[in-house]
Amino acid sequence: MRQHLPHPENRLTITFAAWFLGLLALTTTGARAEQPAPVKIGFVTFLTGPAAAPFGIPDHNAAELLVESLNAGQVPAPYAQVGLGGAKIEAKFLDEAGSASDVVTQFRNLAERDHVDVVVGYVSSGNCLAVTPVAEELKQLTVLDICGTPRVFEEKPRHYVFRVNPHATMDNVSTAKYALAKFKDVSVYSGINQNYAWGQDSWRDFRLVMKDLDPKATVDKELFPKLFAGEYGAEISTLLTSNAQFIHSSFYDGDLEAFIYQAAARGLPQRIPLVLTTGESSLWRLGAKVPDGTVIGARGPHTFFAHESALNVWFHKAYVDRFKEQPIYPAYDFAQSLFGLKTAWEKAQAKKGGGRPTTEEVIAAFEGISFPTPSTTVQMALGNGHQGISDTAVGTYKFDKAESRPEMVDIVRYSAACVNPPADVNSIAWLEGGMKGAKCD
Amino acid sequence: MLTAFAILTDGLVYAAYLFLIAIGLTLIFGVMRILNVTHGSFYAFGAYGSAIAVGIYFDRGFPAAGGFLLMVLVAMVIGLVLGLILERGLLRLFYGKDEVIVVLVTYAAFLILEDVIKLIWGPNSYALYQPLALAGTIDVGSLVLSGYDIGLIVFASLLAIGASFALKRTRWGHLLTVVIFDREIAAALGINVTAVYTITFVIGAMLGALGGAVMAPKIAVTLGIGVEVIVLAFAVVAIGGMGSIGGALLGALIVGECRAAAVHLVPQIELFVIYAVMALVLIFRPQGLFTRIAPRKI
Amino acid sequence: MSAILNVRELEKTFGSLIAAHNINIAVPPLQTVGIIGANGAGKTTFVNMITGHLRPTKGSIWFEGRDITGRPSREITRLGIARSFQVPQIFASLTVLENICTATAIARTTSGLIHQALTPLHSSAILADSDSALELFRIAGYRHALAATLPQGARKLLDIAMAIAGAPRVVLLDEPTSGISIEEKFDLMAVVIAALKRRGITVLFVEHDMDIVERYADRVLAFYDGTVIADGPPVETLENPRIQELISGPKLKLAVPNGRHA
Amino acid sequence: MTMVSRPVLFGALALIIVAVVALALPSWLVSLTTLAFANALVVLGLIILWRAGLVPFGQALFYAIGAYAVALIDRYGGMHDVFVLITAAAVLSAFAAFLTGFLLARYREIFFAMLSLAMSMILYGALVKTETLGSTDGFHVEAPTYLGYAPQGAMHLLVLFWLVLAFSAASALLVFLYFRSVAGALAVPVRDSEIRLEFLGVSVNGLIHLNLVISGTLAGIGGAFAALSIEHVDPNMAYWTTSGGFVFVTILAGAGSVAAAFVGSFVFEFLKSIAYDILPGTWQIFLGAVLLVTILFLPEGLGSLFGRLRQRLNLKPANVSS
Repeated sequence: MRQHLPHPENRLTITFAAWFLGLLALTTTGARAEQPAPVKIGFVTFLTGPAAAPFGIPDHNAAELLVESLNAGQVPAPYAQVGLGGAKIEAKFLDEAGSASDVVTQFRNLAERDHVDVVVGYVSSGNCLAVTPVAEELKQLTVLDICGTPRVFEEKPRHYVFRVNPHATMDNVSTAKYALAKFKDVSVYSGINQNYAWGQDSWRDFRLVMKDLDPKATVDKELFPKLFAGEYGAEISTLLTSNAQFIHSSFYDGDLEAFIYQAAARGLPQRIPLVLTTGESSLWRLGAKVPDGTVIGARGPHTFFAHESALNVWFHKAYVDRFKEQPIYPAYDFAQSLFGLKTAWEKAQAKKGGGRPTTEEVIAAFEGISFPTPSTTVQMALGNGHQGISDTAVGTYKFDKAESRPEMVDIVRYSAACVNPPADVNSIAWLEGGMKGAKCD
Repeated sequence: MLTAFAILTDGLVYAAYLFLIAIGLTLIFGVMRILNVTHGSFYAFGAYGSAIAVGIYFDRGFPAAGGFLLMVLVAMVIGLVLGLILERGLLRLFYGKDEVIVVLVTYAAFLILEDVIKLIWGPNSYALYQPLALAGTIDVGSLVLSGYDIGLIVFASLLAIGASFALKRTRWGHLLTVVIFDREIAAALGINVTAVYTITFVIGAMLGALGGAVMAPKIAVTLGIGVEVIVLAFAVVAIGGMGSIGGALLGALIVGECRAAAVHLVPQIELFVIYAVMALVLIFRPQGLFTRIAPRKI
Repeated sequence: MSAILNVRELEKTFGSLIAAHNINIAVPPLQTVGIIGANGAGKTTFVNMITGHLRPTKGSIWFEGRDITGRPSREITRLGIARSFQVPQIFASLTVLENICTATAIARTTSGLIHQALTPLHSSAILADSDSALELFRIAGYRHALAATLPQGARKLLDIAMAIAGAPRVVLLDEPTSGISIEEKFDLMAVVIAALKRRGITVLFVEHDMDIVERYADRVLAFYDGTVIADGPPVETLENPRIQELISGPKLKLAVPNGRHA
Repeated sequence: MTMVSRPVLFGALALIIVAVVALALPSWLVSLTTLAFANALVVLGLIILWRAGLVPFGQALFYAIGAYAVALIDRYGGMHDVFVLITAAAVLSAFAAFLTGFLLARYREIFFAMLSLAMSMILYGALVKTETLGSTDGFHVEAPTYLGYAPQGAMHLLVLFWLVLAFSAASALLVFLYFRSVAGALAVPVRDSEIRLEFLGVSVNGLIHLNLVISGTLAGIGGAFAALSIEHVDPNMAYWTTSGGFVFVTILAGAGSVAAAFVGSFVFEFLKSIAYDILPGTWQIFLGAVLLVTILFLPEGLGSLFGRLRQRLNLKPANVSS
């Protein structure tokens, strides 16, 4: 586990390795002798607390891996160029744990004490909402990473803030569509979601979509256990006594696993199938505990759902080789964020015919671009080109006993235009309005 | 009818959990007047320890019964080590200081231990799934109860009985009761209060770790599980009456049943039902339900 | 009638226990009343009821012609009845001067908290009053000592000095000499009684030491089992064989140093 | 007289220096200090209670009320003037403290702590439940105007900082004077003997109620400034860990002096940002260690340090210039 901790000495070795390989690459390719100044990037994610395991660590691993590989120019096309446009990436990691005031203070320090060129990160929607206005105030180029709330770009247009990863709306649109297709003529369903913004929003979105697509379906039980409650006996009894045809949940990691253990032990998922909008992140640890037939989403076409590509093969292999564990969607999310930034940076650089692009030039290049990622292709379509959308996929879980590894069957893909609101529409309004303008095929 | 039964059993299961995390806290408070925040760390260490040790044990395919014993054993060892280190190495330095200062000391220790956990076991989460499967289930109508949960209830009850027996019937228990009643008198009677403190703290630590150890099979053992436990245990202890084992039991039952009822009937209030109960109890019986205020001597 | 303190059919019961029963007393101004009785005879209960610490179950208490039955102690204090305690109630973490200054300052800001919040603690007037109080009780020597470090005698004196900072007309002393060695007792009482006489305060004091009572009391109330069984001049009251049997015991017993309440 | 005027003089001097120096400071440090001083107001309130032997584990209740008052009026009330916002926050938190005071003032020691904890957690639960306010995500607080003047960019940080500084100075002075008033001086006696106070004619519960209202108001103002400084509010501001943080800083600062609250709060924020910077994965060890060391070697808190300094200055006034 130790290498997960960004101890100073580790960061040192990483940078040394990077330099060495970088120089090697340069001499072999016989590129220009003098080094362009490195690009300083501040990476913020959960390094401590309950959110570290599910998000922070895969996030941080992907960052470590990609920064090192990019600096060494080892990433396959179209990202073969060293660092960002030939300039090495100099990474600085910060913990996202703490109150909003801590997070905002740390953001200011990154921008003005450490003078980073870009800030990439943030898992918690609350933190994304908190730093965005500060980023605008400080004119600090910022790429939000995992947080899902649509509010960031729907409350007002942003100039300095981007989010490559699609927001949470499409997760529930796609899973709802999938559930309706899978469980024929659904009339009753229940939901259990964590009692905080993420869980509340997920459940609201899911219900709105259900209302649009299956007006006769009614909600039986809707439960909101405390975040990180750990003990779900009462909730499981309630659900056991429910006559729902399936149970929606946006639980993740710790809470999801605790819920699955306790529910499975009491035969709940065997009786009523679960629809887990972000279940993918826990499958590798849960293995056979998750009963076959559970509906799984991954907040985008990641891991099981990723499109085949050289980039994906490389990323998956490099990650597993290095960390001896499977990359889960937060790792893919981070890769998308960084590749988006790299694309924009290098586009801007090319546009001005070489030389380091200014923040404004990067922003101009970033807006509206589309680019390949290990999982799929992302299009910066929403929020005046600041919010990415992509297709997504949902599947049904099946544990391969022979290989003793999780696998996904009956995968259904949904095009970006089908599960995301049109550019100028607020996502809740879109759901309430019956998802007008959705282009499904 | 079924719902009523469900509420009852769920309440009991939750109460068992609450009692397990509260008993150590209330014991330490009763004897040492320390509101011990590191109790959360004991819980976490117990959970990690049992998740790993017992996990390995079951992976080796050893007999099930031994696994459950191992849980308790792990808790004992962790409690012993952590308890001794903290009491002898740290708290000892702060005896006689303001109660709140000592709370802050344990808070500081808790912060440190949070990261120590991370340094020892890393940031990834662990799972101990075998016991739940081994314990099987009991069907009551459409309601399926986990054998492990029933086990928890029994275990907690035994612990409660054992504790009250130990306090009322054993010599050691009498010593404790004296110390709880009045430290000065205890010292005057020639009781070695320092020793009593050390032993009490270690036992409290063991109980805290035990709570974590037996909960480990039900939860994903991950960073920060201690934080949740602290306030929950505080609430239970405050409701029951600081420093009273019976109080902890009563508090656990009340909170457990209230929460279960809330989840089944009005899920909206589940989030703060515990604190509402706590506030009400404190308002009408500030000393908690089980303890009597010592009459003011003038 | 001219009694400053008037108690009628006072009764106090705790559940089935009768702590005070049918107590009738009238205390004229400037009298010094000694209250005797074995432990649990109801002396402190009586004091607590007069000073509002306990609510009587029945009966009434009149002070300067005003019915003060069941009023809260702070109100009764403001009206002019002060008290000291068997265990001195002083502010241990302040110096003696600060103790007396606090008491004086409170006495000078009777119109309540807001007034007290707007009045600075340290004023020359308060200091002057405090100093004279310390002189009066002969503890000026301890002026800057922490109250916690005071010997028992000085504690008792400080307790009483603070009690009368508000210039009361009546003061009740609960065992002023308890925990004081025989030798010191008389000096202490001498100081106290002199000071209180000087301030023109009516005194009721609870006391186990019959010599003290005999020396300083103008009148003796003998409590037994919650009721007053004797009320009269010290000498004859203490000679009364029934009193000796029930309370004081035969004279010679008094020679035995430090009493049963040590 | 000198015992009052000298600290006040030092305070005023320090104030002016800080206000001027701010012009030269990088803006991250300015905003860090703004936040630190906002929290220092809460700590100041805790010191008032601390002197009477009371430690609330739920002071975040008033902190959050102040913060949400500002945020809500700013967002839905259509009023953006900083003085309106702060006044509203102060009044509301004072009122909340007045109401809860009727209960809290009756309790002491751990029961007081736990009851205040319960109350703050109930507010937390309520805020988490209000999805219209973004639940745990909270929401953005627009930059306020200052009597019609709307500063831009870095200037807006400075102006807010100066305002916080002014409020801090005013509160510090008032609390300083309060400590020297009769009522203020009664805090320590409350700890020593409530009985004696009652029998001197003082209503101890009334006194504690007054202290609760004062500290609650300070916490509300602190929360209001914190909201304006981080431009965001969320229910976490009412969570028990937030209250714990304030107690943490109070210990660090020490109840010894008024200025301690501000120095302590600044040191805490600064240490924290250093800890985050150099030990991203293990900053809690650092904070925990700092707290332990403080309690162990500075039981009276940082305040005691410059208490000694002040003595030295009094001994050798020549040092003042150096």
